[in-house]
Amino acid sequence: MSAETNEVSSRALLSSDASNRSALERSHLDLETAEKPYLDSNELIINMGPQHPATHGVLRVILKLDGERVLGTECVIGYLHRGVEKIAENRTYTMFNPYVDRMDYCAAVSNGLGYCEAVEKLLNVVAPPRAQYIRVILTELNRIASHQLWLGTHALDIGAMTPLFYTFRDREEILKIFEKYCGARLTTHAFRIGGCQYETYAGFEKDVNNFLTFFAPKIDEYETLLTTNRIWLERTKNVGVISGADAIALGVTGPVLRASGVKWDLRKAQPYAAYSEFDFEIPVGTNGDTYDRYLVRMEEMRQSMRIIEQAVSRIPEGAIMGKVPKVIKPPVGEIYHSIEAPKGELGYFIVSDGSTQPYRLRVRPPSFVNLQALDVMVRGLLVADVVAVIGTIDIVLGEVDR
Amino acid sequence: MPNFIMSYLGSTVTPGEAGSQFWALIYVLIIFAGVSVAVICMNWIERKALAHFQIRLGPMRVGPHGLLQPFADALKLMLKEDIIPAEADQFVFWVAPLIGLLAAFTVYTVIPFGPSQAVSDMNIGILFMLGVSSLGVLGIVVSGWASNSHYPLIGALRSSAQMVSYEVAMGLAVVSAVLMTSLNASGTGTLSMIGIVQAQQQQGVWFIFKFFPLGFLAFVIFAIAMVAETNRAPFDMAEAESELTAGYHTEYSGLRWSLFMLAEYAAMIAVSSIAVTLWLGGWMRPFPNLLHAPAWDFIFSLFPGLTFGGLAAIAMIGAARMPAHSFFRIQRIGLAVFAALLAFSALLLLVIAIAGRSADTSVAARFREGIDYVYWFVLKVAVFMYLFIWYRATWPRYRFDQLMRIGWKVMLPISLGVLLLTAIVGVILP
Amino acid sequence: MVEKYRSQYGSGLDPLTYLGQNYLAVDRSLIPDILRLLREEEQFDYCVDITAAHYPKREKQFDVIWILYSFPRNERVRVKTQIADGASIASSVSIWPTANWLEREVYDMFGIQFDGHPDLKRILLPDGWKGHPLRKDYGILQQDKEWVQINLGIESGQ
Amino acid sequence: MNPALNSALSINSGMAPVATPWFFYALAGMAVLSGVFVITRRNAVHAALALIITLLSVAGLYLMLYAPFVAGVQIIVYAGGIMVLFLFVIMLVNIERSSKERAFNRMWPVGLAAAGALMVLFASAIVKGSHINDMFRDRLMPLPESTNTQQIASLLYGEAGRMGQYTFAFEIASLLLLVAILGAVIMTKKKI
Repeated sequence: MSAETNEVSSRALLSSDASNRSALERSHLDLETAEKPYLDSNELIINMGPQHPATHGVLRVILKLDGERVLGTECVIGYLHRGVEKIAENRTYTMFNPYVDRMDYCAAVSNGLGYCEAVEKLLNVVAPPRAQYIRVILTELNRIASHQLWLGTHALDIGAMTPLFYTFRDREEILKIFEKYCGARLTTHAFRIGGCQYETYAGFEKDVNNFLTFFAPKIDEYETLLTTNRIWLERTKNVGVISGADAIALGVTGPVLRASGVKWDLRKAQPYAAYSEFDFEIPVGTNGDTYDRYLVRMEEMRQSMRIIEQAVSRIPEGAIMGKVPKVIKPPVGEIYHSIEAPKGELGYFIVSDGSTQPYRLRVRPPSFVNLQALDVMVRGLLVADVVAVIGTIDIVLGEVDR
Repeated sequence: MPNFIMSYLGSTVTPGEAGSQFWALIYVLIIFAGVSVAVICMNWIERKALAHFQIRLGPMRVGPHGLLQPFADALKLMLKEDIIPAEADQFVFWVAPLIGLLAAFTVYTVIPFGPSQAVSDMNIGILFMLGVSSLGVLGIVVSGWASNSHYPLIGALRSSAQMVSYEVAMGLAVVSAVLMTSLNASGTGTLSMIGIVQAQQQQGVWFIFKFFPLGFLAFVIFAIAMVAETNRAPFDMAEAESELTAGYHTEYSGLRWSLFMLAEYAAMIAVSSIAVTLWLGGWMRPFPNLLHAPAWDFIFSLFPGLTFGGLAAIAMIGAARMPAHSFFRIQRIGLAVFAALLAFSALLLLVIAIAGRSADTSVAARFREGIDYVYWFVLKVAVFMYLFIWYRATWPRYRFDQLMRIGWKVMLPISLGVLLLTAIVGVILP
Repeated sequence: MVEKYRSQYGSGLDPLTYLGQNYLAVDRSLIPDILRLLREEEQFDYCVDITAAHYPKREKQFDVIWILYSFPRNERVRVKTQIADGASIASSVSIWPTANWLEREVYDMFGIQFDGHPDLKRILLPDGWKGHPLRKDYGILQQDKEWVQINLGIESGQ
Repeated sequence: MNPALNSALSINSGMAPVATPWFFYALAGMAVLSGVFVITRRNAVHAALALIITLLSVAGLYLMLYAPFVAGVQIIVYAGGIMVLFLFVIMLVNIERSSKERAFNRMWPVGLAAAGALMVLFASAIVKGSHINDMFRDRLMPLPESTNTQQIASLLYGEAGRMGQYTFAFEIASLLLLVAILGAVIMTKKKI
């Protein structure tokens, strides 16, 4: 692992170029530079996946092992490749909207938000404030749901079975709200280009507020199970360390980047939707290890609750749909728009040729880019840590493979 | 014939010691059947308890509250296709589960359910137990190797290293308990399982409380080591399902796989029995010396019946609380019948307890005594089995190197220290 | 900033803005230098994405696009260049390690070669696959039938 | 020894062991047969398994000789501990290669001669037959099963107020083993 101890506070990192340069020097992260096995013993090549309980889908990791120590890894992905970007070129802007839900199916609302906002930007329309607020509420609920799913499966990977069921119990409440709002639980297709299709149902605010009061003690419940658990600490502290500079060089975003000490969140850095109107903090870790990533995500859930609370209390009246033509035909041009999805920066790069279909639509998936850091994070660790690190990166293979 | 039975019931030694082949065989069969039933019950209880830890219901479909689920599972496993991988070492693959099973069940020959309720009382009982239970790892190692696959191999390597390391700490903890047996009036220690319990009886204290906290420390070390020794969470490295898919038994299916499970649970019960025998007074009821009046004997002998009565009541309440829907009718009847069976057992036990309340040599008194011994022993073991489930529901899994570090750098020095201190205190104090 | 480089490199550099988003249209020969400059001098330390677009009717068929972000400046910029089919372009893995997989994906989807990439092979599609699906001449129902038949043992993957 | 146990033992002290010759021949046959397997099997794991069976049968023989402690130690140390480590090492070795190699090297005449000599020794002992007790008369010691462990202990550590016969040798041996362990650790460990 990287020897440089990483005490990057966000400011130090932002101002100094030296730390970044050091990341450059060790940037050849290929398998050729694998560590040498101990006592010249034989290397063991193991296929982890695509059918493996801990790879969260159909990820295949080829592990080069010395006994149990990882000398190098190579990810083989694409088992879930559906050609989403090709499909986009053959669908109209509206028709493509549900497809984005199928990428990160754990955070379908965020995907939809990013896509709708990107097209809106291309059309040069702005969703009305009420729609923006509804979007924020649902997106933040989805962030909590995504983090819950992450927490449950991550804990399960490390061997704690029980948190999985607790998180699923509480995630159910969020999914119920989604179901009541738009009829779907997982692939919601909640938003439309230009706003939202559905007005909130009667009692939406009450449901959301109920959820907030219900969920606040539940986070503490998760934390009592794990945060100070000795085994949990030993399994996560100093495991899968990645420095802030390395994380930036590898394009890692989201909680993984923040846990490495870089205080960067698109909701603050380049606010979209109505995020500039809310008061919330960005949790930042210091060590960039698995435990910090865990803490960051736990705190993010709390911050999401803060945002939801403010949004629900201040939700404005008004229209929910902006002025969008019946047939969406953006002018010729291209746009890149990105949002802070639960897993990191989710970007849409759309090239329009003036027709009803995108000429080229590129999705910048956070999981795909973050997964690239796996190799750096697990070198020299044990097999058990590989599982922990895959869990902590929080990948969704639907999004990695698209 | 009655005389023959009576001749045994009147005996104060184990059938093995008395040289009675017939009774020894009966005992072996009873224990084999009993352990198998215990494993089946454990299967159901584990699934139910784990489910309730995790806010689910667990098995609910097969029989009322899933009571018949273990039987359904067993049937399924027996009928399942038994796959031997083409590249596996056929013979070793075939023999590996048997090794584990054999080791797990052989241990029961010396477990004392009572002063005469054991197959045999070996002079080297505890040594025999440790030795034979350590053979169980051979089954795991060999199965991992024979599967000719990477994950089982890693699982086998992990478990062999783990078991060999924890055996050391475990052995030292056991030795410190054995040392305590020598603090009798006669000044001679014993390795016999029955002798160890009798030593606790004579000294009037369970060894867990002897030389507090030395006995307690040794017990804790043993309690941790025994979890590692049986490959249970949080030390279930050998079959860590999120890392090694299923560890050493990845390639096994059907009956062979169920033999591994049987061996694992049998081994769990066996090591729990060692802990109970060594530190928790074995078959003795609570406070046998403090509350030694015959009246107390009688009160404590009511416990088995009351326990079964309580279980019957729980089952009855469960039957009563079932939804009044025709769909549940047969389940309700089934549960009621089960409750009735439990209640009948309770009644039987109570009758025996009352009939045999006088401490004479009548058949009823003998029966009452035997039931008491077995009851208290099983109850103590059951507490450990529950702990196993509790651990599994609560804790994440340790990593392999951490496990080894704890074994060698924490447990071994502590158990050595406890052993030395026990020896010193044992010499100085009396 | 652009002016400075423009004087340095001449006409190969063209700053543009659309909907408030900046991008630089850069001549292919200048790409390695410009990217390095953006990284080293202008602190665009985070390579958000590398992608491409296919214009079959053009002479230089491909647009290759780098989307960059600067943490210190909180600013995005896109770098765009045109290359012909079959031509290759310098890899930026040595500038941003994250370019590794992104370039592999561009290669996988468009067949654009990156010189100096440590391990340029397909990433999402299987290794022996024929064709590059995001080219416009690759139909949406098209697939490598031969590969599917050999490797999956079925007639068609659809 | 507590009195309860003593009284218990007095009951069966007159009991003769059952079916002794049967058990003896079964165990001895098993030991010899699996011993042959140990040296003839090309597959190292099979050989190791056969060796385990040999060790266990020998442990059974010890039990029949009223030496339960030795039997227990045999199981716990050899069958349980050493053989697990054997298997551990074998699993790390390239089995394919070793199974193709010749199982016997050119030392086999020497081995045969040694085995023959041992056999002659045993045969002579058997030929003496009923006089076998005369051979080691001065060493013959009644070792009832119940106090076997205790007697070993008093030989090794001595009884109250008296040093054991072999205390010194025993301690030296354990010290030697400790040195060996440390040496092994230092030789393999890069840094401690």
